[in-house]
Amino acid sequence: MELIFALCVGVLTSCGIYLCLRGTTFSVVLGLTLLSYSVNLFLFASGRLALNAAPILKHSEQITDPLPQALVLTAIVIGFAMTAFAVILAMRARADLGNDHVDGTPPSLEQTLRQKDKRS
Amino acid sequence: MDIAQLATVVFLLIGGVFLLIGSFGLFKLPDFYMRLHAPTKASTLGIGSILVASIIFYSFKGDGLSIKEFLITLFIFLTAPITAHMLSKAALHVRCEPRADTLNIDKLEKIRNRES
Amino acid sequence: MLETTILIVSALIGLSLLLNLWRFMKGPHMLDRIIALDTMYINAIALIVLLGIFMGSPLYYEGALFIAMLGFVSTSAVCKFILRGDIIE
Amino acid sequence: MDIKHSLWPSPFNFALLLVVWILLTNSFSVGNLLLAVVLAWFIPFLVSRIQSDTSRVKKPGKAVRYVMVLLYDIIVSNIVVARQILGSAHKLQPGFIEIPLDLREPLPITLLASTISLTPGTVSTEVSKDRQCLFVHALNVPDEAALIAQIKSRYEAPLKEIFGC
Amino acid sequence: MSLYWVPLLTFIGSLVPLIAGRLGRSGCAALTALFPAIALALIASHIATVFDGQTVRFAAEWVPKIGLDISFRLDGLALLFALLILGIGLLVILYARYYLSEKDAMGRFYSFLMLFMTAMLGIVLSNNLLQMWFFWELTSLSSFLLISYWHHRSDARKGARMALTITGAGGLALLAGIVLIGQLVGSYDLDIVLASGDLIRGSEHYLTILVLVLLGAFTKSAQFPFHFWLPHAMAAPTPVSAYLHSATMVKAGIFLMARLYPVLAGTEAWFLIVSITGLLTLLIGAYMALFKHDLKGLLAYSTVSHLGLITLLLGMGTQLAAVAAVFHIINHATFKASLFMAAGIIDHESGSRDMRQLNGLWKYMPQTATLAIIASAAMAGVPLLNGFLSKEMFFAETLEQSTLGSISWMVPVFATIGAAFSVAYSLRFIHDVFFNGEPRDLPKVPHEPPRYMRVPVEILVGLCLIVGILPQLTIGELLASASTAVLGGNLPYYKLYIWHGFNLPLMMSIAAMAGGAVLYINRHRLFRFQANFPERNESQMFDDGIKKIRDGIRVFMGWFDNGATQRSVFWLLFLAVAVSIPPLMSLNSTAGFRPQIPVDSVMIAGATLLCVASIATVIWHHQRLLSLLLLSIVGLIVSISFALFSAPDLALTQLSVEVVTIVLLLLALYFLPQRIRNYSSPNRIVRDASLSVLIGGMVGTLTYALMTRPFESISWFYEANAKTLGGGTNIVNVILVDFRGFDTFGEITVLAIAALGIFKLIARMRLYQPHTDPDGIPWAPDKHPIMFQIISQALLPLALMVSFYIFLRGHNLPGGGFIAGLITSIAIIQQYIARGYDFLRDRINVNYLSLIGSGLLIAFVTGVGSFLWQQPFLKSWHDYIDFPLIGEVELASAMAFDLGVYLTVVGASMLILANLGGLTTTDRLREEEE
Amino acid sequence: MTHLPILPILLPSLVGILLILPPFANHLRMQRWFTLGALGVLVIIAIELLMTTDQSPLIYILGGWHPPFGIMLLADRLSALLVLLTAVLAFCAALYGAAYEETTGRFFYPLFLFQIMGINGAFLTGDAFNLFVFFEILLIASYALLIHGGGKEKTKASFHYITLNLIGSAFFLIALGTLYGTLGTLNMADMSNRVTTLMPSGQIIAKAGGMLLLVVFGLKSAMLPLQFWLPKTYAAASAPVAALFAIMTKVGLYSIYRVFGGIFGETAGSLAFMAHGWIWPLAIATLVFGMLGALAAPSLRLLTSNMVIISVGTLLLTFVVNQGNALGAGLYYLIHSTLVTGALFLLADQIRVQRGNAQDRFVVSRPMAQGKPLGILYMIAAIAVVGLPPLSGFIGKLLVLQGAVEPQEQTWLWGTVLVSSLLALIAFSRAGTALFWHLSGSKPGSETAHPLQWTAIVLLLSASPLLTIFAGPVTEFTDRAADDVVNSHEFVLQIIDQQEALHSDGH
Ligand code: NA
Ligand code: NA
Repeated sequence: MELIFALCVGVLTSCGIYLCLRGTTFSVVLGLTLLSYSVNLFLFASGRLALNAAPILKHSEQITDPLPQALVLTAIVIGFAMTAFAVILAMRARADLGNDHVDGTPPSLEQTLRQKDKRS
Repeated sequence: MDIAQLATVVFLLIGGVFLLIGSFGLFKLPDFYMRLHAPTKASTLGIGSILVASIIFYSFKGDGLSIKEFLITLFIFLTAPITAHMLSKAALHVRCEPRADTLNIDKLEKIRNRES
Repeated sequence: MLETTILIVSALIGLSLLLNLWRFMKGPHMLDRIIALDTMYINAIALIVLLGIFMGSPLYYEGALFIAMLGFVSTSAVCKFILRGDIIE
Repeated sequence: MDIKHSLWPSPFNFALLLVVWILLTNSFSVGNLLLAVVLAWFIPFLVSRIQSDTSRVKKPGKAVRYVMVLLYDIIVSNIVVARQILGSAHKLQPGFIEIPLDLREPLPITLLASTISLTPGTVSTEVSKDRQCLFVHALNVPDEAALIAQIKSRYEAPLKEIFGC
Repeated sequence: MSLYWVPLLTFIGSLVPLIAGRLGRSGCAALTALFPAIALALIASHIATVFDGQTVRFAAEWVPKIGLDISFRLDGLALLFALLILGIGLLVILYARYYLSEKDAMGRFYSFLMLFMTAMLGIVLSNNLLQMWFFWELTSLSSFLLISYWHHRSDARKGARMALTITGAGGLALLAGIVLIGQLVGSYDLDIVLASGDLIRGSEHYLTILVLVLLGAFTKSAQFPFHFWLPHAMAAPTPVSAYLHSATMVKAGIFLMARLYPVLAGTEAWFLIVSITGLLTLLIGAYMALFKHDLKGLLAYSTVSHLGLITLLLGMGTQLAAVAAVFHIINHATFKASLFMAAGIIDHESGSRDMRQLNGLWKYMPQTATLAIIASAAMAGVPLLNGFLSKEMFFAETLEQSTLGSISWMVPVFATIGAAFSVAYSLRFIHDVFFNGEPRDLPKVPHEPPRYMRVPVEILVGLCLIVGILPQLTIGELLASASTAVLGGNLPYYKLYIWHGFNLPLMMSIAAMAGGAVLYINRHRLFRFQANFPERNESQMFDDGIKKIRDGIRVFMGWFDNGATQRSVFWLLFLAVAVSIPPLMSLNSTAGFRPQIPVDSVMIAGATLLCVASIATVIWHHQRLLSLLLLSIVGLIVSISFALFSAPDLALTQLSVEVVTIVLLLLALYFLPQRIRNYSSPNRIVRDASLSVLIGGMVGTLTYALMTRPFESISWFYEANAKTLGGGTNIVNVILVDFRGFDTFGEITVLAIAALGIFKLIARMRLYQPHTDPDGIPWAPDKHPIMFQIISQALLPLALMVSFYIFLRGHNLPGGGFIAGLITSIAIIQQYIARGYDFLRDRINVNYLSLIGSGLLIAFVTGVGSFLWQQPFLKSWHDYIDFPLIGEVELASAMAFDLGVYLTVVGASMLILANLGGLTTTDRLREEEE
Repeated sequence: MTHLPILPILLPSLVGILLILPPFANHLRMQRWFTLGALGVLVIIAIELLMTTDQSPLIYILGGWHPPFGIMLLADRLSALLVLLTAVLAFCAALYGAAYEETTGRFFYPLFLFQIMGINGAFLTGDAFNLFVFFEILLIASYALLIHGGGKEKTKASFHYITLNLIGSAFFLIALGTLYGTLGTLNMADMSNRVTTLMPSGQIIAKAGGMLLLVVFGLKSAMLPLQFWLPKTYAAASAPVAALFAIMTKVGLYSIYRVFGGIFGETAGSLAFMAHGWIWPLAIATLVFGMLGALAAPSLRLLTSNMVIISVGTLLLTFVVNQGNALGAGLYYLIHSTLVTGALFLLADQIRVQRGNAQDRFVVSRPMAQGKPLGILYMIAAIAVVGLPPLSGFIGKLLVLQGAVEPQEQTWLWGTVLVSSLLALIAFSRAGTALFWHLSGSKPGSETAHPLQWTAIVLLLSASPLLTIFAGPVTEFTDRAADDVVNSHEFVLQIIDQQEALHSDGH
C-alpha cells in the first residue's frame, strides 16, 4: 500500500505543480489546492501509515503517531486560510485589472505572434 | 455464527448489491433524466441496508443499543430528493435533451417555465 | 464470514466507485458528472460505514455523517451555480 | 414572530432534536437527557428568526403511519427499479407527468415531492409557480393516469390529513 | 591641546556656517575662518617638535574588532600637508567670500569646504590605515558636494558624479589593499605597518596590495588613465578648484604614495607602474593643456601633468627623487592655487573663461595680470621662482635613473618634452589672456577685483617668489622633515641653491624654454592637427556609458526575470529540484525494511479515482466547473484515506474544509472570466510538465522512503500523558489544544488575519457579473427554489446540533472546535445559498468581526490566565466535578481554548463567505465584458 | 518564572485582537495611539530581553510541556537582537503611517500588529513546526498589508508574491515532514542532537528534506534565484509596510542561521554545513543580481529594494565564509542594513508624495516642497546604505571584508562586495542628482511631511551614526550573538538532559 500511497502523493504533487505554472489565476488556485492535498498527505505519511490505530485512547489497542495528525490539522486550516485569500485575490485582480492572467497583463497578441515567428 | 452476525452479513450484501445496481444504472441508462433515478433510488436503499447492518453490528457487539446510523439515514432521506430536484431543475434549465421517446416530451418547455 | 462479506461488499463498492468515475469522465453533460459525484458521496458513506464494521470501531461514524451532510451542501451549491451563477444572492 | 412563539418552538422540532441528540450521543444518563432537553429547546430558539412560518403537524399518528408506508414503498419499488435497470433500457418508457396538486403550503408540497423522489421510479422535477401542480419524471410509465391517481391517493391525501389543510 | 582637536575644530567649523548665515557674508566667512586658524595655530605649536625629528601622536580605541582606532600622528609629511591644507584653506575662505555672489548659498559652501578640510586633515594626520581610509572616502564625498555646488547645472551634476565614481572606485580598491595589508601585518596601525616594509614586499600578496593601493592613489590624483574626471570637476566654483583640484585633494593620492613609500616602494613593480604612469600622465596632461580654450581647463590639464610629474618622481625610487617630489608638492600647490584664483578673478570680473574671448586684459587688470604672470612663470619653471627649483631637481633625477636599461635615455627626453609643453601652455595663458589684442564679446567690461579678493593670490605668489629666491631659508627645514618622513628616516644629501652651475639639468631647462616658445609660436599648426581628433566630452560619454550599461543590464535581467509570476515560480521549483534530488539519488534503495500494509480492491479503486481525477484536473483545467468537481473527488478520496489510515479527525476536518472551499470557489467562478484562455506555448507545456514530474517524483520518492523506514519519535509522550496530564483521550485534540496549543493559537490567528485581509479585498471590489452561463443560457429566474428552502431550513437545527456535539466531544473523540466551527458555518452558508443574502442579513444580527475578535480573545485569555498561577502561557487545567443529578463532568481549560477556536472559525468563515455573497446585492457590479 | 520571552508575541497579539473588537474596531485614532503605545512598550520589552539574554539564554516552556515534547521559546542574544530590531523598525514605520489619513482600507493597525507578532514569533520559537506557523502568520499578514491602500500595482504584485509563498509553504511542510519522519522530533535543539545519530540512509533523506528548507528560507530572504518577487512587492507596498518588510527578509536569513548553522551546523556530523556549498555561490549571485538591479532601477523604491537584495547576498556570505566565524560581522551589517533600508523606504515614500506625477522615478520633476530637508536625509541614508564613511555602512563593510580569510573567499567576497558598493554609489549618486537637482521650472507641490513622519525617518536614520559611534560594543555583542547559534542549542540540550534525569529519578 505504501507504494500506491507514495505514487498518489507524487501524482498529486505533479498535477498541483503543473497547474501552479499556468497563466491564469484560477488554474493557479486549483494547483495550490491540489498541492496542499498532496502536502497534507505527505505530512501525514511522515508518521507512517497504520490501519485501525486511531490515536484515541481506549478505542484502539495500538495507536499510530498522533503528532503528524495534529500538524496536518494545523496545516489544513492554514492552507484553507491561504487558499481563501488567494481565491479572493484572484477575484480582486480580475476586478481591478480586467483579466485573469497571473500577472494582470495577458501577453498581447503581438507578442504571441512574434514568438511564433521565432519558432518557425 | 449468531443471528446478529448473519443479519449483518445479509444487510451488508443487500446494501452492496443495491449500491452497485445504482451505480450501474448511472453507468448504463441512456438519458440524463433516467440516470437521475439511479442515485436517488437504488443507492438510498443500498446505503440504508448498510446502515442497518451497522446498527445491528454495533448493537450486538456488547456496548448496548447503537442506533445513531439512523441519523445518517434521516439526512440522506431528507436531502436526496432535494438534490434530485435541483439536478433536474438544472437539467431543464440547460435544456438537457431526454430520450426521444419520452412521454410528454412536448411539455418540457412548460415544465421549464414552471407553468401549470 | 463477516470479514469475507466485508471484502466482497467493499469490492462491490469499489466497482461502484469506478463505474461512477466512468460516468464522471464520460459526461456527456456537466449534470451527469454532478450525479456521478453525488453517487460517489453515497458510495463513500457506505464505504466508511463498512470500514467501521471491519475495524469494529465506531470512530468512523461521524465521517459518514459528514459526507452525508456535506455532499448535499456541495451538490446543491453546484446546482445553484448552474441555475443562477451566483450561489449566494 | 412574537417572543412567546419563538420561546415555544413546535413540539415536533423539539422531539426531533431530542431524538437526534440521543442518537448522536447514544447515552441515556440523566445529565445527557438534561442537556438534550436544553439543546432541543435552545437551538430552535436560536434559529427561530431564520425559520419562516411553516405548517405544523396536526396529526402525529397519521404521520408515523405515513412514514411506515413510505419505507415499505421504498423497499418494494427499489426492487422493481433494480430489475428495470438491469433489464434492457429499451423496454422502459420514460416520461414527464403533471400531477395537479390539492396541497398549497410549501412544507406539505415539499414532503410530497420528496416522497415521490424517494420512491424509486419517479423524481419530482418542478413545482409550478402557482403551486397548482407538480411535474414528475418517471422511469417507466405504462399508464400515466394510474400513476397520477396512485400518487394522489397514496401520498397526497394522507399528507393533507396530517397537516390538516 | 591634543592632535584630535585639529580635525575636530575644522569639523565644528563645518557646522558653524550653517547657522552663521545671519552674521552677513563677511561675518560668516570670518567665523568660519576662525576654526582653521586655531587649528593652524595648534599645528604650528608642534612645528618645533616635529622639526626635532619627533612624531606627535594621539590614540584611542574605537572598534577593536576590526582594528579601527582613533589614532593621529604628526610627522614631517603630515605637518607639510596640514600646513598646506590649513594655510591654503584659509586663503580660499577669504577668496570665496568675494567670489561667491549674493545668490549663492554661502553657508552651504563653507560647510562643505570645511567638511572637506576636515577629511583632508584626517587623511594626513591618520595613524591608522582604516581611519585614513575613512577620511579618504569623506574627501570624495565632500568633493562631490562641492563640485555639484551649482547643482542646477547639468555639467556640474555630471562632473560631480564622474569624480565621485572614479575616486569612489579607487577608494574601494584602496580599501581592499588596506585590508590585505592589515591581514598581512596583523594591524592597521601605521607605526606598525610602516615598520613592516620587508614583510609586505616579501609577501605573495605584495603585487595585489600594490596595485590596489595604487588604484586608489592614481584615481584620486588623476593619473592616466583615470585623469579625465579632473577637468570635468572644473564645473565647481573656482575656489573649490583652487583648493581641491590643485592644492589638496588631488595631492591625497600623492600623499598616500608618499606615506606608504617606506612600505611599498623600492621594488621593480613599483618603479615600473608608478614611473610609467607618472610619465604618461605628465606628457598627456601637458599636451592636452595646450589645446584647452577654457582657462580652468588649461589649468586642470596642467595640474594633471604636474601630478604626473610628482608621481614619476616618486616612482623613480631614488631618495633624491622623493625629496624632489615633496618639494614639487609644495611648489605646485602654491603656484597652481594662485593661478586658479587668478583665473577665478578673471572669470568673475570679465564674465568669461574662454581664451578666445579674453585678450589684452593687462590694460584692465594690471595687478592681477602681474600676479598671474609670475605664477605662470613659476609653473613654466622660470628661474628665481619656486617651480624652477623643483624642476631642476626633477631633471637631475631623470638623468640619474637607469632601471629601464637601454631605453633609460628616453626618460629625460620625455621629461624635457613635457616641460616644453608646460612652457608653451604657460605662455599661452600669459599671452592669450593679458595681451594678444582686445577682448572679444565679453559679457562685461573687465576690471580689478575687490581688494581682498586679490590678497590670497598675492600671498601665494609672494611665496613662489620667496621660495624661489631663498629656498633653504624658507622651507628647507620643512622639506627636510617631510622628506625624512617619506623616506622612513634616511635623508639624502642635497642642497637647495638657486644656482647649481651650468649642468645638464640646466641645459634641459633651457631646451624646454626654447622648445616651449617654438611650440607656442607654432601653436596654430598644432591646433589644426589636434582638430582632426573630435573633441570628446568625457563626462557625457561617461554618462552615456553608464546608461548603456544600465540598458544592457535590463536586457540581461529580463532574461532571468521578465516580471512574470510563472518565471519566478519556475526558478523556485528549479532550485527545489536542484537541491533535493542529488541527495536522493544517492539513496541505495528507496524502500526500507518496515513492514508494509497489504493492498486491497478498495484501495486500488481509491487510488485510481485519485490519480485519474487529479490528472483530469490538469487536462481539463480550462473547464472551470468540471475541474472544481474533479477537485471534490480528490478531496473526497483524501478524506477517506485519512479515515482509512487511522486519522478520523483529519478526515472530518478535510471534509468540512473541502465544502467551504468548494463554495468559495463557486463564488469565485461566478466573478472570474467564464472562459479560461490558454496562455501556454507547447514548449512551455513540455518544460512545465517535466519540471512537475520531477518534483512529483521527488516528493513521491521521499514519501516512499520515509514510510518504509522505522523511526523513533517523541510521540510516546503524548500517548502516555494525554489522559493523565491533558485530560482527554483524543490524543490529536489534546496535542492541538494543550501540548501544542501554541500552534493552534497561531493557526486561528492566521485564519483571523486571512478573514481581515479578505474583508479588505472585498471592500470596493467592482466585479464583472455575467448575464448568462458560458453556453449563453440566461440565468434561471427562480432564485430560491421553494423545496430547497424548506429542507435547508429544516436541516439548520440538525446541523447546529451536530456541530455542538462535535465540539463537546472533541477532547475525547474525533471532533473539536475547528470542525464544529466549520459545520456551523456550513450550516449557515447553506441558509445563505437557499434563502439569499437579503433574507438573512435582517435575521442574523451577529457581527462576524467581533466574533473573530472574541474567539481570539477567549483563546488568549485562556492562555494568559495561567499567569495568575505563575505558570507559563497556555498551561492547562482540568478537573472532574460531581454535579448533583448530572453526575461527574470534566471541566478543562482546553475547552475554553477550543471555544475560542470555534468562535474564530465561525467568525472568519462567515466574514469571508457572507461578505462575498453580499457583493451582488449591492450596486457595484459591472457588466461582463466578454 | 519570567514571561519575558513570550511578551513580544503576546503583546502585539493582544492589542491586535482588541483593535478588531468594539469599541476600537471603528475608531481609527484610538487604534493609532494604541498601536504606537504597544510598539513603544515592545521596544522597552525588547531592550529588557536583550539585556537579560546577554547574561544567559532564556527558554520559555509553553503550557509547561517540557522540551522536546511541547513547544518551547528560545530567547538568546540573536533572537533578542532581532526582536529589538523589529520593534524599533515597527515603531518607526507605524509612526510614519500614523500621519496618513487612513481612508484607504481597514484593519491596518491590527494587521500590522499581527505581522509583528508573526515576526517576533519566528525569531523566538525553538520549535520547527511552530516556526512554520509563525511564518504563516507573518505571511498572511503581509499579504493583507500588501494590498493595503488598494490599486492595480498592489493587486498585481500580490498575486505574484502570494503564489510564490504558498508554494514555498508547501515545501516548508514537506521539509518538516521529512525531518520529523527521520528525526522524530520538532524541537530544533533536539533535532540538532538527533541528526548526529541518524543511520546513513536516514541522513540522506534528512538531507533531501532539509535542503528544501534552504529553498523555503531562501525565498523569504530573497536569495537568488528566488529574489524576483522582492523589488516588485516592496515597490508596490505602502511605505510603512515596505519599511516593515525590510525585516521580513531577515526572518528568512535568521531561519537559515538557525537551521543550517544550528541544526545542520558544525555539530551535525556528516551533515555539517550541508547547505554551505549551495549558499556560497547563490549568495555571490544574489549580490551580483542585486547590484545589477540597483544600477538598472528606474525608481528610488526599486533601487532600495535592490539594496535589500544586496544586503541579503552580503549577509548570506557572512554566514558561510570562514566556517561561520564571520556571522558576528554579518549581524552588525544586518542591524545597519535593516534600519537604513527601512528609513529609505519611508523616505522614498515622502519623496514620491512630494514629487507629484514623477513619483520616485528618476526623471525631471517639479521641486519638492521640502526638498532641502529631504535631500539631507536622503544623503545621509544614501551614505549609510552605500557604505561610505562616516556612517555605519562602512563599518559593516569593513567587518564583512575582514570576515573572509581564505584567498578564494577573499577574491569572490571582496570582489562582489566592493563592486556592489561602487555600483550602489553610482546608482545613489545618479538617483540623488535626478531626484533633487534635476528639476523642471514648475512650482513645488503643496504636499508636506507630517512631523510624525519626520520623526520616524530621523529616528531610523539616527541609528546609523549611533551604530558608528558605538561600533565597538555593538560588534562585541553581535559576536556573542553569533555564537549563540550553536551555544543556545547546547544550552537547551542540557535542560532536556536535566529533565530526563529528573524523570528517571521520579520513576
Ligand atoms: Na451574491
Ligand atoms: Na585670448
